Amino acid sequence: MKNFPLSLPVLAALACFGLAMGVFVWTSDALAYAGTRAETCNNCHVMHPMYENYYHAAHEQWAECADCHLPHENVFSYYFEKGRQGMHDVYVFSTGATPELIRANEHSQEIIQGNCIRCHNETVETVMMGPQPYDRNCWDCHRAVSHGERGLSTSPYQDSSLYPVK
Amino acid sequence: FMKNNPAQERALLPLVEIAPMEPDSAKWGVNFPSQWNSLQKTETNNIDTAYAGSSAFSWLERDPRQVILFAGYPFSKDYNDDRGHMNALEDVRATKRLNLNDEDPKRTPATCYSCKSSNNPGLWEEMGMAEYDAMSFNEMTPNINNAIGCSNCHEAGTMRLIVTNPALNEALEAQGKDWTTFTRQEMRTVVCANCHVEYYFDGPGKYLTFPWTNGTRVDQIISYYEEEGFSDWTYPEAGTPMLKAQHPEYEFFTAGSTHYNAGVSCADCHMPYVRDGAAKYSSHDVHSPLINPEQACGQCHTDVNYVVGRVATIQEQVAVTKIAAEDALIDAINAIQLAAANPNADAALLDQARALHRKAQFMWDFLSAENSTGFHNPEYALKICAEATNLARQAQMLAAQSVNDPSLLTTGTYYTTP
Amino acid sequence: FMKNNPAQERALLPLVEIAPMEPDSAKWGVNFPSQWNSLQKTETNNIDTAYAGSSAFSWLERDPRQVILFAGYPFSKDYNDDRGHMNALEDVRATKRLNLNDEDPKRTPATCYSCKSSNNPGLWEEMGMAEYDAMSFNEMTPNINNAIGCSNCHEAGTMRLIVTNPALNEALEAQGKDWTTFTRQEMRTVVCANCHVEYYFDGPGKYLTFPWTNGTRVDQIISYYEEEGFSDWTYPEAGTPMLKAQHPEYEFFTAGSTHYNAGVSCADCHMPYVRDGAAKYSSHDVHSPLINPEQACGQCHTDVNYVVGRVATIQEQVAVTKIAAEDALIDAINAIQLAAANPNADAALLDQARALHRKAQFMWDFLSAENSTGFHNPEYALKICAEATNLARQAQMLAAQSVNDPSLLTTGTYYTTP
Ligand code: HEC
Ligand code: HEC
Ligand code: HEC
Ligand code: HEC
Ligand code: HEC
Ligand code: HEC
Ligand code: HEC
Ligand code: HEC
Ligand code: HEC
Ligand code: HEC
Ligand code: HEC
Ligand code: HEC
Ligand code: HEC
Ligand code: HEC
Ligand SMILES: [Ca+2]
Ligand SMILES: [Ca+2]
Repeated sequence: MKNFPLSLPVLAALACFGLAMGVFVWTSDALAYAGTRAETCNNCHVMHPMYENYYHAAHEQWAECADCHLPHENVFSYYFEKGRQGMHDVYVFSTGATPELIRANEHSQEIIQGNCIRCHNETVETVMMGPQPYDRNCWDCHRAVSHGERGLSTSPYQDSSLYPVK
Repeated sequence: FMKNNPAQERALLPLVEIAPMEPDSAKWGVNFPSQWNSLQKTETNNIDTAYAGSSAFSWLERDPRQVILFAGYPFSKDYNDDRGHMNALEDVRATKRLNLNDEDPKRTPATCYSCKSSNNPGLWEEMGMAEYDAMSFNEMTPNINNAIGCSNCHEAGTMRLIVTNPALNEALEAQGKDWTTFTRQEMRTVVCANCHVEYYFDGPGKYLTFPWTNGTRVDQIISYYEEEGFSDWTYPEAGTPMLKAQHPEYEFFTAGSTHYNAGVSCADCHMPYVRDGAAKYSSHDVHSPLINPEQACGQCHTDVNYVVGRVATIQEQVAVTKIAAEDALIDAINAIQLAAANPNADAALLDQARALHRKAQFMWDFLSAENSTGFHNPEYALKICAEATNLARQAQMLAAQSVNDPSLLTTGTYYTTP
Repeated sequence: FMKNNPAQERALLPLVEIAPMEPDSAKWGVNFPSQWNSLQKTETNNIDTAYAGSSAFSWLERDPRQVILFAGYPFSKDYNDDRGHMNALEDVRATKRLNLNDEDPKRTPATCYSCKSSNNPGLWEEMGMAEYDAMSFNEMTPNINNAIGCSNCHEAGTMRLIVTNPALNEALEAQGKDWTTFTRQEMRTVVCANCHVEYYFDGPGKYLTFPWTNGTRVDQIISYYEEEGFSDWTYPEAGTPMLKAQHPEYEFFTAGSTHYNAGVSCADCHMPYVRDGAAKYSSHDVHSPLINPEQACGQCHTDVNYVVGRVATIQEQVAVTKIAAEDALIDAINAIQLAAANPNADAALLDQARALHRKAQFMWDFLSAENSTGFHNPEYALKICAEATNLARQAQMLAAQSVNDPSLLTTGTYYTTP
């Protein structure tokens, strides 16, 4: 392969595709998915309970979803994981295979744990005791920290002011 | 609740208007197909769990001690596990506990339909509960053609949860409670108390009554029955005036259980929200939550395997302790029977023995007839069981004293007598 | 744990180097002032809770039934509630349970110091536990000059949690367990099992032994003692070979409790993290979590009032059921004593009565000596209690049968005898 044959039809096709993508991205606000706003995650209504509970919990003013749910070692792992997770979420959502209970898998638990420590390093330095493996999650104790009183409630009456429980 | 909560406004206007107390659930189902579809599933459910589930397995076969414990009472003939709501009518008509001889003063009254049909709210409204209850089961049968349905729990039109059973209304009133002021979350428990409660038939009119005047704890219910001088039957050859307990889920659960104190309701576990495409609705397919723990428990507990494991641990311990109480009761019954057969028995001591037998067996039954094998309130279950065993042993001892014969003290009679 | 976990690296280098098994906690405290300061607080704590707390109130005064239950054994002379770790030495030296007459074959052995001092790890290393235990309490006293401290739980240098008591190591080995492979979270419970466990002194060398070969459930421990033919004392006038249970918190908590199954450790509740400026550290001020429930329960349970209320509900039910078991035991003891005094008693039946008395009382004691009034494992507590009561009543019945005398069946003797 010495000369890359850029024929006109190919170029035109690429241009059209680029334009189509551009329009798609512009009209659908898809670029938002490259950002970090919590509201973006909430675009999916299946994320709504998490959003509601997050919004009413302690971190609303400090952290976005991505601050906890994406790795922050470097920019590559950040965007790689963002792409991977995003594709997964979209795939599952659009194929209608959304499970009854959405739960963080082990891989994302590791990511979240890393982020807790990233922000709270100073606080937990003494008890983390350096690189010693920490065999439980921060939210085993701080059960309310991310998504409300009892872990993640997906039942509407518990997170909606429309339905006061008592 | 009624007073505090406005009728819900719905995005979709109802397709059809539903008459007040409409007995036919299919009509309501036009407006609410998800709820109606899920309710219909209760008819064919038959998955079993370790200690319960939806098949009508026989308790008398599973635990033959109960044949002895209920001797002389219809429950010794036929006692099955409960099935889904849509089977209520079929099952009440099929049970061998019925006495359909209308000439017999012990004929089964219409009252037995009280918790089995969506026709009831309309009938009670029409004729009043006293009149309803005074009829015989046979006489009532033609009026009853729907199993449990929407009208047992909901007000047509507003769809609010309501107390439909006059006996519940009266029992709450007797305690100075007004259910129309309850919160929505409270109603999600109280609506089950229309039926899942201990009851008795008061007087010759067989008036449906919940024995709650002194409170809903087991000792308060016993004290109520003492005051009323009520008994369900007399134990053959022992002469004990017995009490039968029936499905006191409500009384059990609300007696300071972990979940009740935490504000959890019956509907949270037995009618969890499920998804139908985008919308959520309460599953009306009511059954053991162990069949769908992801939905029933997972909304609150992130580790579903863990909580299901806990249920097993709790139920195992309760089941073992319950059997020990039954063995003690059977020993006591044998002793009392022997003493009663002895003409020289000290009547006062023997009566004391009977009083303890009555109390012990009601306590055991309160726990046993409660359908969660203790899970609804584990500490209460075990505490009651400990007390029932203690009292049963004391009953046995009193029987032996009444005839001055220590040979009545044999234990483990269930295993040794043929 | 040791095998899986690298030694800790710390941001701050230690200020001083600590000798292995250093008994003086103050020296460790130079490096870790927060931990040391909080440990020292255990010396002066004296807030009480409904059923426990940090004052040394007398159980024998609070519940005089126990004077009867421990008759003939030193526990009937002096038995107080436990206090904080820094008092261990003072309290073991002050108790009237000691027998300091070295000529007496029943003299108190050095083994009683095993769980009271940070000198032990060094002494055991130096002389071996067999030699340590063979000495008398008196003889050991000069070697012991520190209460419980860092060296009882930590490895100097790395600060890792370790098993320091050879008896625990041996008991785990007997079950085929290797603590060095445990996770950190497991160690946060196991480190308490150095002391908060049932134990006995094996043979004339008074060798400290945990009776776990068959397992750590109460029936497995009883079966172990049966096999060993061990007994702590003989009940006066009844002749029952008795067993005394002591603080089996570890066995109790790990027997499938809610919290243990959920992966919660002793340290989570009794040594919650507290803040020192920005950083947090484990509070070494170990006491009842009801004194600081905000910290002890609040991170996991956001509604602290609710969980504290639950503890009260659970403890109340356990306390009542426990007293009922004690009453049954006292009735049994009276009956056995009367039967034993009767020369015509059927020896076989009487021995059966004693066997049940032995078992029933150990079960009750297992729950009673466990210091949480059931909270560590409510269902287990109540199940054991129910069984103890049942067995005690059966013991009484057998005693009556052995002399063919129903007058031994009197109940409530605790209330009627002077
Ligand atoms: C403060 C950190 C934090 C923030 C901010 C945060 N989360 Fe989470 N998230 C967590 C933790 C912790 C878990 C629990 C993981 C587990 O249970 O193993 C979790 C779990 C989840 C889960 C899986 C549910 C489950 O039970 O495992 C979803 C979905 C989720 N988060 C979405 C979101 C969304 C959407 C946002 C923003 C609106 C968000 N999170 C913000 C910490 C956070
Ligand atoms: C297109 C709709 C959609 C959007 C937008 C969305 N999610 Fe999800 N998410 C889903 C679905 C569907 C699942 C269930 C996937 C599964 O369980 O396999 C899910 C699962 C998850 C989980 C649990 C599974 C895991 O990976 O651990 C987390 C955490 C999560 N989402 C976080 C987020 C965050 C953070 C955002 C915003 C950056 C977000 N989601 C945006 C649909 C979406
Ligand atoms: C983006 C940074 C960031 C991440 C990631 C993060 N936090 Fe925080 N967190 C904060 C800040 C900022 C505060 C408020 C200031 C403070 O108290 O330190 C806070 C507050 C808290 C508090 C005190 C408030 C409360 O609810 O009691 C806890 C506990 C806590 N975080 C735990 C966690 C845990 C557990 C995680 C991981 C699941 C986590 N944090 C992830 C930044 C973060
Ligand atoms: C915290 C969850 C929870 C709550 C709240 C609850 N239950 Fe249950 N219920 C269970 C569990 C778990 C079982 C045991 C099922 C089994 O053994 O298969 C059960 C069993 C039952 C059964 C027997 C089911 C069968 O399969 O036969 C009935 C009837 C019942 N409950 C009614 C009620 C009523 C009425 C209330 C309210 C007064 C209530 N429950 C509250 C969890 C709950
Ligand atoms: C109108 C009376 C009535 C009401 C109201 C009622 N039940 Fe029932 N329930 C019954 C009867 C009767 C049965 C047994 C039917 C049978 O065995 O045929 C039953 C059976 C059950 C079963 C056993 C199902 C199975 O598959 O084993 C559960 C669980 C149950 N009910 C829970 C509830 C709960 C929760 C509520 C309130 C939301 C409730 N019930 C309200 C009368 C009622
Ligand atoms: C206060 C309401 C109420 C009344 C009155 C009532 N039941 Fe029920 N019945 C229930 C409930 C709730 C269940 C499901 C729980 C259970 O089986 O323990 C049930 C279950 C049953 C079952 C199915 C399970 C079994 O026991 O075999 C039969 C049959 C039955 N009832 C017959 C009767 C008869 C006969 C009468 C009259 C003597 C009667 N019921 C009166 C509420 C009631
Ligand atoms: C055993 C009692 C019972 C029966 C029978 C019953 N319901 Fe319900 N229903 C409930 C409870 C409990 C709720 C939850 C109400 C709440 O959360 O306020 C509910 C909720 C509803 C709702 C509100 C939306 C939702 O799903 O939460 C509708 C609509 C409804 N039921 C329709 C029906 C229809 C139609 C029928 C008959 C086909 C029916 N119900 C039979 C107990 C019952
Ligand atoms: C609406 C919320 C909710 C639902 C639904 C729920 N629980 Fe719970 N559960 C709680 C709360 C609150 C507690 C109290 C402990 C706490 O605060 O963490 C609890 C405690 C428990 C405990 C510990 C109590 C004990 O005695 O060991 C178990 C086990 C448990 N739940 C099992 C279940 C099971 C099984 C189900 C489903 C059948 C269920 N729960 C449904 C809220 C709920
Ligand atoms: C889930 C929390 C929790 C766990 C885990 C726990 N405890 Fe406790 N503990 C309590 C509570 C609550 C009490 C009751 C305190 C009271 O009555 O004042 C208690 C009481 C005690 C007491 C008596 C305290 C006193 O004031 O005298 C001791 C000793 C004790 N626990 C040791 C242990 C040991 C050892 C373990 C592990 C094997 C353990 N605990 C695990 C909560 C816990
Ligand atoms: C070296 C032996 C030893 C170890 C290890 C040990 N304890 Fe203790 N503990 C004792 C003794 C001895 C006492 C009673 C001291 C007294 O009464 O003077 C005690 C008392 C207590 C008390 C009662 C305090 C009070 O104020 O009433 C609690 C709670 C307790 N320990 C919990 C724990 C926990 C949790 C652990 C593990 C993290 C632990 N202990 C480890 C020996 C030990
Ligand atoms: C296996 C460890 C262990 C051994 C061996 C041991 N103890 Fe203890 N001791 C404890 C623990 C743990 C406590 C705190 C829990 C309690 O009091 O129940 C305690 C508490 C005490 C107390 C304070 C509470 C009370 O009972 O008045 C005294 C005094 C005491 N022990 C004396 C002794 C004597 C005397 C011996 C020898 C016969 C002995 N101990 C052997 C672990 C042990
Ligand atoms: C009764 C047992 C016990 C005693 C005595 C004890 N510790 Fe600890 N210590 C623990 C436990 C349990 C932990 C929690 C370890 C973990 O989470 O891995 C701990 C943790 C620590 C840590 C790690 C940081 C932290 O706060 O969690 C340090 C440092 C420490 N202890 C120092 C000391 C010093 C210094 C002493 C003596 C003054 C001492 N300990 C006495 C049981 C004990
Ligand atoms: C064993 C239970 C436990 C675990 C695991 C745990 N924490 Fe905590 N944490 C606590 C307790 C208890 C406090 C409260 C200290 C206080 O308020 O005095 C706390 C306090 C904090 C605070 C300060 C909160 C405030 O109000 O300012 C932060 C931040 C925090 N933890 C983060 C974490 C992180 C990050 C992890 C995981 C590395 C973690 N925790 C793991 C129990 C735990
Ligand atoms: C490290 C986390 C953690 C700590 C610390 C903790 N708990 Fe829990 N607790 C749990 C978990 C997990 C459950 C099981 C139910 C659930 O999943 O919510 C539970 C259940 C309970 C229950 C319901 C069990 C029952 O039998 O009713 C009570 C009550 C309770 N805890 C009280 C306490 C009290 C009191 C404390 C403090 C002394 C405490 N807990 C400390 C995690 C914890
Ligand atoms: Ca059933
Ligand atoms: Ca104490």
